[in-house]
Amino acid sequence: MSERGLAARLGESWFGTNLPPHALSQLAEIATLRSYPAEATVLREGAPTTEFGVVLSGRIALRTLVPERGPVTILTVEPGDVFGWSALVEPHEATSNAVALEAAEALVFDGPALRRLLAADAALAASVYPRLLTAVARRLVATRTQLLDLYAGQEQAPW
Amino acid sequence: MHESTGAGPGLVPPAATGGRDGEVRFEVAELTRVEGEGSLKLVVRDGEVVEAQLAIFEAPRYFEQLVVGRTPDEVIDIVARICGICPVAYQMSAVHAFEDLFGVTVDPAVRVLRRLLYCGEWIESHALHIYLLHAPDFLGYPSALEMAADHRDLVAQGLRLKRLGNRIIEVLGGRAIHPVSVRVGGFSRAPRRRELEALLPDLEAAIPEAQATLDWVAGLEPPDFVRDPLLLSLSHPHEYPYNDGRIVSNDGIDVGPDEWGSAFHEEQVAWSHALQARSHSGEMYLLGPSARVTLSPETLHPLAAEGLARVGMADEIRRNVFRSIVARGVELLHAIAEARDIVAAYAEPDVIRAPWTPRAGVAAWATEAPRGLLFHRYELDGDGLVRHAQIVPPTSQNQGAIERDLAGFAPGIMSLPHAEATHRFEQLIRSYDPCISCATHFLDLRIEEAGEPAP
Amino acid sequence: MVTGAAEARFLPRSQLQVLIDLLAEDGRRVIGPTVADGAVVYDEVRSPDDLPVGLRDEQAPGSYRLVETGTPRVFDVTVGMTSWKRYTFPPIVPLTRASREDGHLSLESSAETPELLAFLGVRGCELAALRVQDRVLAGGPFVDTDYLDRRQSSLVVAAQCTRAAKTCFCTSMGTGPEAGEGADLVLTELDDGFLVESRSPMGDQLLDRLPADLAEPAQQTAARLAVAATRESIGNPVATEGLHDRLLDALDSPRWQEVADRCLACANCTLVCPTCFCTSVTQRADLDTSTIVAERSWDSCFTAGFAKVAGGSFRSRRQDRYRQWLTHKFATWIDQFGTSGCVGCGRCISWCPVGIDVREELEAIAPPAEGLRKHPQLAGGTGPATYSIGTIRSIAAETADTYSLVIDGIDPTITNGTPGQFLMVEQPGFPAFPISISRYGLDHVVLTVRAAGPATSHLVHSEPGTEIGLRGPLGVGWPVERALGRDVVIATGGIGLAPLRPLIDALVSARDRFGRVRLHYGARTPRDMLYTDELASWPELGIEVALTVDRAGPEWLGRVGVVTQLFDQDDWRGQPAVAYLCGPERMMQVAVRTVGERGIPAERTFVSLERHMECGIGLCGHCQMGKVFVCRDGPVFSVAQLGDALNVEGL
Amino acid sequence: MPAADSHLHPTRPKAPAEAIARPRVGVAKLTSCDGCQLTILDLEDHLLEIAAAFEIVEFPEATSNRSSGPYDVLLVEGSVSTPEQVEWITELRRRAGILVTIGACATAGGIQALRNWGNEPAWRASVYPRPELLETLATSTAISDHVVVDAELRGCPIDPHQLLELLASLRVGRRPQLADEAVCLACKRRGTVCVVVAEGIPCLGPVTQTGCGAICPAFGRGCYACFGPKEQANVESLAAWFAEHGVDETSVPRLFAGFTAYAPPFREQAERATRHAHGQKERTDA
Repeated sequence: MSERGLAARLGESWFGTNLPPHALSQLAEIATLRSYPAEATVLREGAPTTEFGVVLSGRIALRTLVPERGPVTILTVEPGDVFGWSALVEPHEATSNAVALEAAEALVFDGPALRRLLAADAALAASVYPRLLTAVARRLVATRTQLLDLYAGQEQAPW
Repeated sequence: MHESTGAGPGLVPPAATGGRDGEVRFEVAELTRVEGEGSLKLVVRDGEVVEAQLAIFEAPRYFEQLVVGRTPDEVIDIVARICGICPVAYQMSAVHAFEDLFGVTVDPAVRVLRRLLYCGEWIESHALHIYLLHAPDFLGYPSALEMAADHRDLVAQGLRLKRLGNRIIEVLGGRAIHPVSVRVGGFSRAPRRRELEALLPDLEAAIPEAQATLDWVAGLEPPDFVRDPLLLSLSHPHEYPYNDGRIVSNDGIDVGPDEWGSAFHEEQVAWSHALQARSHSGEMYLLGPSARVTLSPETLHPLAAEGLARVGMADEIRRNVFRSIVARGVELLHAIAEARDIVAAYAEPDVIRAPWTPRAGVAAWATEAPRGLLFHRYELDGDGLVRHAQIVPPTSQNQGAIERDLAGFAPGIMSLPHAEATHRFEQLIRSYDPCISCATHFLDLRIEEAGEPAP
Repeated sequence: MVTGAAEARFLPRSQLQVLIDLLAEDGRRVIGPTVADGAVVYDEVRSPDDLPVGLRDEQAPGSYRLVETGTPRVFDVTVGMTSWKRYTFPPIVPLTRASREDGHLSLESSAETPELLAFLGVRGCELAALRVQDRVLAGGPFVDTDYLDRRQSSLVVAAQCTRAAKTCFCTSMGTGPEAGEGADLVLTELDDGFLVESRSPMGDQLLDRLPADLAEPAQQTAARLAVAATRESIGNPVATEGLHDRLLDALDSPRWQEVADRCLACANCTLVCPTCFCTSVTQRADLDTSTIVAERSWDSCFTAGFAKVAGGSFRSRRQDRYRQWLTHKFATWIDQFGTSGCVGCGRCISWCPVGIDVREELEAIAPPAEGLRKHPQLAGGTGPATYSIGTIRSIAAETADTYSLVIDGIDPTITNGTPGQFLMVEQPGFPAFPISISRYGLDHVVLTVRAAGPATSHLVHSEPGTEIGLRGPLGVGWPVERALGRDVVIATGGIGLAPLRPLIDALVSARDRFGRVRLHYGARTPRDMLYTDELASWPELGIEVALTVDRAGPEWLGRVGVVTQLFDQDDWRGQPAVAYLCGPERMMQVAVRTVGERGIPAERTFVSLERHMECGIGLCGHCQMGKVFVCRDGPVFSVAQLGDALNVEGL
Repeated sequence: MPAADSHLHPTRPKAPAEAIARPRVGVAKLTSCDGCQLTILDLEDHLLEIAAAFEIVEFPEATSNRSSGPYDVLLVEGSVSTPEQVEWITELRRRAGILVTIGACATAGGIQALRNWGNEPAWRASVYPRPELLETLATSTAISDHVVVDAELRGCPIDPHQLLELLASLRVGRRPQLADEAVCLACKRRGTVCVVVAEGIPCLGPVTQTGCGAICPAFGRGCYACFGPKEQANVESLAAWFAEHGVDETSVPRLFAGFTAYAPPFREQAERATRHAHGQKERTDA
């Protein structure tokens, strides 16, 4: 697929919205379109994160293995959202397993290459990092809400 | 309590306790149908009683210390908590002691109301003991609840009388247990005339029931156990002893209610750390209904005196402790009849609570709890705060006599099967209506562990 | 109220007995100020000697004393601790009597016919208090019949105040010292007797029977001056101008904490208040529980139990309770009833054990601000003691702790209810509780119940065939009509789907009259989802369903995350849409914000709230939230209606 | 259920008790005056009804029948004040389906908890000839400080009506309806003139949990907190008010050093009182 095509698809994604055209094309230059079959492992917790990705279709689950409970899905990454942000953050190790729950398609960026690109181009960095930060912040907020366990049954109901 | 986990009447079989040749041990690991927790231990060797213990495992509560630094009115609230069965008695001994020291003269109506309050406690306590604690022994039931299956009307009557006693306390003091209205100088509130009048119909109705109760208990067959105990109680020329009178005995003791210390002391006996009351000459006295009925028959209410004459057991009451249930019957009738008279004649007092000013000194007084003479002694400082206290409840004074009677009772029943004999010992103790909760504040928790290794 | 035609008369003090006797002749028990335990207590009066003759009350914050004046005057005392509410709205009233005989349940109202009373010496502020309670308990869509009966059985003889206590501020509240509406006779005490005026036909009749001549002009002037002097002596302690708005804008004032440091949350202020009407119902069962009597007794917004909902008390802090009381009394009461809840009698000041002075607190708390909001008008309904009987037909488990009960044999008014309405469910021996209707059938309804407490557990473990008491349908439900021709967004979590299901049914039944309909549903885990079959079949009926869970095992291939994230996946515009939200309060706060960001206006964003609802009709006060009663004005509200209430802690 | 609200009284989250046909009931006691179990016998008008509805398998004060359990319901009176009682209550907890503690001793440590401020050794020595033989704890504490408690009846003694309500609730397996509000509500419903406001008598009603029926003010005296602190009890404020209004400085803390003295937040106040009393005592011994 042409870079223009990739840039266009990136632009349509949630992550890509509001990124200026030149940023989209610069990113598209180092982007690869990758397909994952269902149950493919995308990231392995603790392993180096070599790639940062934006899901275009399908669903990827972020999982942690709790010995006595088995694998627990903490969050699912839906089309438009990102995975492998640790490729851009020290020490570049995956913070959870990522598994494709169904056949999925994603734009992936080679970690070192993306870092070099952003380091070299302050303008590009200035448009990409806030978007990345937003993505991570949204997860933080979601996780907090989950932590509140709002739907848990109440013990001391008055009736 | 810890050992008493088996079914049955809490007996620990002799095998379980072991015993050397020629020795028989009778133990009741936890006495039932008594207030508080105590155990009986009796060791008979070659026909000789070598050990008779009424052991207590109530934990100590340090009441003499709890009242230190407290005001007289606070003390009245606190000492009530020594015993949930006779809180009024503790309030009465305390309040009279303080008023005596402060030179307070209460309104005559207040004096009468205090007799009424005591009537309430006597009715409640005596009905409780006669019907719920003691009668099952005579009729052969583990408790009044089982007894009710065969004698429902009887138990219902007992509960009615008991309720009446509680209602009197509730009207005067707000609640049956730990009433709130007794204050130095009188009461915190005077009952309205109509409140007391409301009791009158039931009091009237209770008199024949109390008479029936007396006739019934007089008909209960006691074990034959006759002796000549020394008896002690308050005595008053004109009124049956409650809050006022001199401490007298059938061997000539006659001292003021504040002078208990001049005739008696508490002493420590060898086999236990329990302090027991003795006269200075070392005599052990028996207190309670039998003593009062024996020492003050002439001041009984005419109806009670008539009842006592009808059953004609004055002498048996004196000599056979198993007849104490009859003495209680007489006093139950007395208390109901006197309560009836007081209520019928009641006029609201002019001064429900006389003013008073604290004074340093010794406040001492004795009144008649349902179980017998209850002596309080307080040292107060200039602010009227307690600096030292001594409380001598009836059971601590009775305990020596109880243990001596256990020894005296033993030979007569040695021949019985062990369990039966043990049961009889328990019944003997029950007939004194011991209040171990009261005794607690001075009795040792751990006699066994403390003293003798198990033989 | 008819005003009597007769002119003012003069009744010599020596003739006061006659007035008392006349009232008694009419078969009325005369209640008036008497002296007991060092205070004025409203109790039976047989002769003027029973009145506080020659006594004056000295009142101050936390203090009340009677002092001798040596005069023969009887009305020199102002208000005592007790108020007339003790007689019109007694502390404890038997409500319902329930009994079960061979499987059949009967629930009867145990209302008693009240005795005829005459209130002697009712003050201006107290007349106002009676008017306020008339409005609250008998002037709304629902009527407390017990109160109404008692009010109609009582005749009122007012006494205008010729003296004020230091705690009085009736002048600020516009309730005294003159006697306003609601009296039959009005007395004004003079040195040697009373000026008597009639204010009603009953008053006219009494006046005619009194040995009282027409009053001299001098006597009328003396009376007028005496009352005017009282007004002077009080002044205007509380600035009521704009107080409503100033208070509601001060919900975050630091003073709440400061007053909470002194407040004991002992509830005395609310119990001595002549207008406070909060109550609780307790069930008194004998040991064999065949017969249970439900009693209604005075409660207070200062107790913890009062604000209980599943998950504990939502007004746990003293400052929240004090704020609830003060803002209700002086502000939101006006929104609810068109009148202030305070009449300026000063009881809450004198009888506060630590002397908290409401006048000072108001001054410290309230700076100026914006305008009023209106609360919605309601349909009529049912009284607090009237139940119908329903039979549990079947019970099906939805999740580990949640069950759906089919109730039939019910009153048609229940099946005619609207989506979002709820029923009060009564089982003898248990507190009645509210449950929203999760589906309407022709002859039955479905209740989806989470076994969260004893009563709910008992219900879900009942045998089919068991009869239960039902009261309702109650409350204001989902305004389906607002969605006509619009896109619909429904966001809910956990058991919150239950009250929304009838709404979805309604949308499905006329699917073509609405735009796109989306259901965003979140649950704790896949196993905690309700109505899983329907969640699967709704898409075929034109409902777009998006699900998410907080956590899941590997078997779950759906979304994991929070409900609000579901919006992100959706490319809809809010302006033409309407939103219906129901779930844990925290979830709804986030959801409200999210749909707001998407442009759905507050007027078209609807939420359903949970509060401790007891009476279900706005008479018990339990579920009050800011300006609304959740049970009567809700449980469904537009976000515009609630304003900030949703985000203020402890409201 | 007050136990649900107070940090003093941890409760085990339980599924609501299923109603049992005729529950096996036991009554036991630790350190106390017997008054609370006597309250059971004081339900004269209901006693036979109770005996029919419940199988009373252990109640030494009333019956010679004994049982070591298990009990469907166990009522325990008294505070934990000896090492043996610590073991014993743990054992009883194991044998009891529903453990209900009854009375101020069991729920707050009782009046004997006044020893908890380090007075115990001195007191023991002053009462006992051979204190070293006496095995007691230095503290008297609530049962809920040692084991999980399912429900509690406050009071010194407990209130008969609350006891009946408890028994009625056990019959159907619901929670007992026990209000955790201030005494003042009952006092006002009763119509009693407030003794604090009208007579300046110090009364602990505003910070004390209801249940007694507001007896004391009705009898012309101040409440002395038999039922312990209510939730959110603002002791500091009330104590400060008393001090500013004529109650002398040493008496204020003594007000709180009563039958629930060891229940926070009364503790802090009571502490001052016991220090004061202790000082008194030393002067006595000197």
